[in-house]
Amino acid sequence: TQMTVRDALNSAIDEEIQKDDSVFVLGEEVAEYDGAYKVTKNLWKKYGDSRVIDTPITEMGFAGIAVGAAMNGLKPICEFMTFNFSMQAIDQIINSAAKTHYMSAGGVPVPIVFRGPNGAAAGVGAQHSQCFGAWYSSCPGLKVISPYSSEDCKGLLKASIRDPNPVVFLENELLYGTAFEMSDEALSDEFVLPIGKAKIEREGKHVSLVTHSKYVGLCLDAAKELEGQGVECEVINLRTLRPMDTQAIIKSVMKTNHCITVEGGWPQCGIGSEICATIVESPAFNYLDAPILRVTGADVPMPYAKSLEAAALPEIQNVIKCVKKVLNIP
Amino acid sequence: TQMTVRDALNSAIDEEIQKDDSVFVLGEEVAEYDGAYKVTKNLWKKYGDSRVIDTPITEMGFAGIAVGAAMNGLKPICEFMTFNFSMQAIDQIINSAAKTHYMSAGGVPVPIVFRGPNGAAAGVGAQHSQCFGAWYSSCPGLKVISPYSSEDCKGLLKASIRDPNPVVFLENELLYGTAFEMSDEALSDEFVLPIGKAKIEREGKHVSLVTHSKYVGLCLDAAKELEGQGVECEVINLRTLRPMDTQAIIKSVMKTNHCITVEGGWPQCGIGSEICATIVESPAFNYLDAPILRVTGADVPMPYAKSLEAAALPEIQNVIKCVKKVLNIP
Amino acid sequence: TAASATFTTKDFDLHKLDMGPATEVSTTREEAIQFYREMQTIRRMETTAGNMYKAKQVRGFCHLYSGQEACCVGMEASMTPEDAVITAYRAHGWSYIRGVSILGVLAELTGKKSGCSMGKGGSMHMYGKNFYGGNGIVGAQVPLGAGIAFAMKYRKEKNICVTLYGDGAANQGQLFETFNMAKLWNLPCVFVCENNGYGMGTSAERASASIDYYTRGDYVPGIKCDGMDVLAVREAMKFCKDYVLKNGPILLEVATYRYSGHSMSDPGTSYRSREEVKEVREKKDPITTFKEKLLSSNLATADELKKIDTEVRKEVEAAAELAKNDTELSGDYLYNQIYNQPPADYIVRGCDPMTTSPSK
Amino acid sequence: TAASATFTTKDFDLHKLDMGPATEVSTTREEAIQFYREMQTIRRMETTAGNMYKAKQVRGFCHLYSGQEACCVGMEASMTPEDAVITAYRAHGWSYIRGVSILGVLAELTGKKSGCSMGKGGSMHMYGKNFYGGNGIVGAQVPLGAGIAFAMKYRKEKNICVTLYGDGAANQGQLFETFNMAKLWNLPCVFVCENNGYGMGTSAERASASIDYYTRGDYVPGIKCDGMDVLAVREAMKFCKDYVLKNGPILLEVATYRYSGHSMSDPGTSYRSREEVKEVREKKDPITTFKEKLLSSNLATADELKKIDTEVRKEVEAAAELAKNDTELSGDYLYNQIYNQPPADYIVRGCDPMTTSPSK
Ligand SMILES: Cc1ncc(C[n+]2csc(CCOP(=O)(O)OP(=O)(O)O)c2C)c(N)n1
Ligand SMILES: Cc1ncc(C[n+]2csc(CCOP(=O)(O)OP(=O)(O)O)c2C)c(N)n1
Ligand SMILES: [Mg+2]
Ligand SMILES: [Mg+2]
Repeated sequence: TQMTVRDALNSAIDEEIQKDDSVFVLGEEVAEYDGAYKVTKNLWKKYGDSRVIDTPITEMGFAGIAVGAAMNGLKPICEFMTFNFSMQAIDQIINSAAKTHYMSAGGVPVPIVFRGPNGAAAGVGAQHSQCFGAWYSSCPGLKVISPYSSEDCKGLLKASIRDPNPVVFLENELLYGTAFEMSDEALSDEFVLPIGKAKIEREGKHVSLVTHSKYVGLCLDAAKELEGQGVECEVINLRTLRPMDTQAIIKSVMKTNHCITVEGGWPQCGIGSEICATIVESPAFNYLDAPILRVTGADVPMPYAKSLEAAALPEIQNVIKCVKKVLNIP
Repeated sequence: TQMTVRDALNSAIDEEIQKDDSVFVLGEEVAEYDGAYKVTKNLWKKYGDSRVIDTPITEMGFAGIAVGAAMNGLKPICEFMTFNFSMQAIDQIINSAAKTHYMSAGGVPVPIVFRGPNGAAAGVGAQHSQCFGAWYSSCPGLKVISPYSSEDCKGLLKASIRDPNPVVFLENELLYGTAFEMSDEALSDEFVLPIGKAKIEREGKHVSLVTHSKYVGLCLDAAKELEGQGVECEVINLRTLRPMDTQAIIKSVMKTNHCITVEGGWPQCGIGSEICATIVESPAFNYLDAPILRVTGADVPMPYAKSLEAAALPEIQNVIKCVKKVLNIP
Repeated sequence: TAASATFTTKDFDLHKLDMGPATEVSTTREEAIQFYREMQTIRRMETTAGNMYKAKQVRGFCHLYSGQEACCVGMEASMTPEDAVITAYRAHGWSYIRGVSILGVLAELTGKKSGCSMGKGGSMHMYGKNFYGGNGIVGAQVPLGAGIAFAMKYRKEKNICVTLYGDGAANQGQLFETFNMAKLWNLPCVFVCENNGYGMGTSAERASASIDYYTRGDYVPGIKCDGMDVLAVREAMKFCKDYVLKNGPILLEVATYRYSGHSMSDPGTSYRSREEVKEVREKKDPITTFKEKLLSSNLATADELKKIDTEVRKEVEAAAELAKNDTELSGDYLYNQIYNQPPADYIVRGCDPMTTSPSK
Repeated sequence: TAASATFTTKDFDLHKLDMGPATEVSTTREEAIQFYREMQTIRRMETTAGNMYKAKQVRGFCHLYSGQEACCVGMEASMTPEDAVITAYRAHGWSYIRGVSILGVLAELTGKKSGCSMGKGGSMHMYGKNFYGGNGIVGAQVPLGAGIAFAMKYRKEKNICVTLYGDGAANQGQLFETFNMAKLWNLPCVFVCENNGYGMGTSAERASASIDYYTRGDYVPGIKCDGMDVLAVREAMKFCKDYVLKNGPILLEVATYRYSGHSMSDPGTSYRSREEVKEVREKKDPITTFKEKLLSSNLATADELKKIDTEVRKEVEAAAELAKNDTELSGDYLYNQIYNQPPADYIVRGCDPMTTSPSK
């Protein structure tokens, strides 16, 4: 069966609301409007005001209310219309959600999911295109998910809602309408995927492409193109950014001896930087036959104009160029 | 002459207020109370209400007001009592200050300095001990400074105030009372240091210790201890985190063939990760005789108790252990 | 035709004020015709922008100002070019009235070189002289506006900053932080709530525990005025400017309406009835009602107004054509303007380590 | 001695309420003695904490509650253990009154194992049953408190959350965002402004354009009460609990005073006069004034109270001794409790790549 990312997310929320009385959704336009990007479509009609709640445009306030509700035993799913707006609430996410279990020596758990679209969409300019993968994943106490496919989205969102910790769940608007194959297993309402485990999307022996979110698709496309030139790429879909599945990365690099990281966020202190440092500190360092190269968003605020925007985001050519460089293919 | 970091910062602000009518300070307790950590001591008495301004405890609001004032031609110095509270204002720093010059195609410059203590102090717990070096330095449009000594502080804060861009200036509370030697040049009210240039604090040929802020001192101490064992460390004080002086790092590593990064922030997507990735992508990669290792804050929220806190922050032994490891010294 | 005429506006609601703006308002033929032309230009520009969007010449967000024209036109009439304005992402009308050309607006929407931000900003990020944008983050422009006013007061200029936000934004915490400091420091700031009844798909009363936005500054005095009546808006802003220069901040709520959906992806029909929109269009439209006033008072003739309509249409069409065919900047331009006066050796990284560029 | 007595409190100021709490308040001998003991215990505990700080047994921040005892004691008296409380960093008194032992407080301050957060939290981060801390970020606890109340309402429990903040915090934007949602959703939340006159070194009127904190919820009704009178506070909270369970949020301002500096590094004398502090201590002290009431009404004898004082002193001294000599957790304990139910294979990185630990 084919299912869009949007529907996969929707069914994950639907099933968990159905299953667990303490699960509810809140956020701007999530109820009567069916969600700005329709991820919560029909849920308000189905479950009503008590489970699907429209909030005013006050991120700091409603994120804090959601965290308080989690402290008192509920399991909120807090939608940010986009993660750009989570900056207004980031103190509540970091200081109230992520740190409280530790500060209270385990006394106050905070089971909550913050979710919404992250990173660049199309033509929305500098303030609406930021990737928060690196920031959130730097913070202990949080779990951070960055899914790619419909299966990822369903299995990991359900796991996140069930997780007894604060989870930041970074979706990608540009994928909402994309349909992916769903296994029968994935269609079940008991389907969950393990948080903290990467997925080898494609096996290969020449180079490891380590990536997350939408850029998994880019890497798969690049891999296909490179296949024609005799290069077999191994594509690793990180799925979880914290805790990161470093073993999967290390194992792959020890096999391929080459690594390229691919992400949409800014380069400095990004996910690619972290992967590079992790590999270098690991046994895989001695297996490297070439430097690890980072494909990232350009180091600029996102411009609006189409051609500038395109140049500010990774394209297949960036990946291919890097692969060829490390494999010494002219 | 000896001067404390606090006095160096104070004189930088004092001289720039004196020199330029458009410079003013605002923040909580900066005026009548002389600053929570006394960095703005006497300035309100000297310059009065119009230049040194106490604000209510409303970071998002006053940071936004400061940015607006900068857009309209003033040069605000916006103090956060600590950078932990800048999280409440981070949207204004990133979305209003850092991105506007670009979004307006150069039409609206934002000359502002955000300053205050960053990172762990002593015994202040998880919410008051975060290092924001990695987050801010990831964002194009900002300049990010993390000074160590009194000369750094004076020269770089003056440069920051004069800079026609938004600057995040990350001080360290634990250094405020530390006295450093000041050259005659540094005592002059025309002393500025270049933003974007690292300083070799100590030359050495066996290993490069790349670090910033308080941890420059730790590295110098470690270097001293290692000297006795025949190891010559080169200590690089980054001074600026964005734009980072990658050339200085690369040059040093090509000389020493070994590198350790040292910082107080969390490991994941930290400054150390960035330095590692930068080196690996550079010509210095082929000069590496051992993996680059990161010394960082532990990957935990900061605990309060003394011994736990100590274990959560880099100590000389962490640096020495890493140096010995990469140099293969038993 | 008459040289001038006097009208009576609806009553103004007042909060912590003994006296409000005059309800007897007069205008000259010249001014009235200018208002008409400006409102028509904005309406036509927005309609065109919407069409260009549908033709895929505009990307991303596109928040149209249609229905709200009397707000910006009326306020601008009581300001000088040295006064400042900052608003949210619904910025086209304000950009135009603040001096950005129609081409400057439309070419920004098409992402072209003649755009007022050269295509870097897009729909939400337009700027001009003493016009500070365009801000995509709901509420964020409000402290910025107070800061702009702060700088005016700091330099002892006798100007004001008009700081606009929507009914949805009116609940944002940073507004209340800003009201407090603006009052403590007596900043020459007019906070304007453009209440168009909805924040995206949420009606004012579903988002706000109090929809008396003009009272929500608490200790900041407030006025509510009919935002569909350009003369009432002009008069209210005249009062406000005078007030803030003497007393510090004031809050002005202008009751208005948006005809289109929130942005282009919103049909704007699920959370309000078509009848509601239709009724406003028929009975309260700022342009139609003003036109009727002009005709009934003999300030202008039907032919004159028709001529203006034609001129405006041509002007906007010409600008749209240029905006469509203008060059889009590309290449190295991506890397410029990150910093103001960047260091000479500043090299920017592109999407891979081999792609780098100097930056201007 | 008398079994009970009745007193008249100062008038309550009301905002958007027709009726307020009763000003005729009575108490039993038993309750009165309990209040006295609780207030004395907190006072003694805080004095001891201050001394331990000076003896360098406590690190970092240490915000004492001395002067404010009647607030937490009076409010707790009108609540049940199933009601919840959340406050800011000035949390020792509240921790105690919510059931944390004196040792639990003092050992947290010394960073030891018997601390209520086992030394991980410190002065600002103490927690207990239905007591959600202790929060170091000014204002952040306010939405959290509304969220706690939200969960109560969601589960249809008939309980309330008392959400405290200071006069300095009262300007924070997130409070206003929270008031709005609390009112829209009728959350059973009592927002309490403990107005002690200062936020660090800034007096209320220098920080707030309106110091009528009980009115600053605008559409949220408010009460102001004498926070130095434990019976007035008890009565006010009784009214508030009843009100919010029926009507949704209310705002209670308690006028109080802090004797010490803001935290230990602040002598607390640069921004207010010694006379001011002295006068409050002499004329309005919550313990002394209550003691006088007990004696004059014959609810207790001087000897009885003296005996309580001695018992309290001993109890606190014993706890302090234990807190000083208790073990400090170290080693692997650093790595535990990052996650609730961490994955079995979760390994935490220490300060270098060779230092790692499993996590429980
Ligand atoms: C902080 C933030 N949250 C959410 C959004 C998404 N958003 C954009 S406009 C809008 C509605 C704002 O409504 P209102 O303030 O009434 O302005 P109007 O669109 O009616 O002009 C929302 C929710 C945003 N841009 N910024
Ligand atoms: C967001 C934030 N800004 C600043 C601080 C520093 N700070 C801690 S307490 C305080 C004063 C708060 O005063 P008030 O709310 O009146 O509470 P009180 O200390 O009087 O109990 C300040 C400025 C902080 N902890 N958090
Ligand atoms: Mg609106
Ligand atoms: Mg106070």
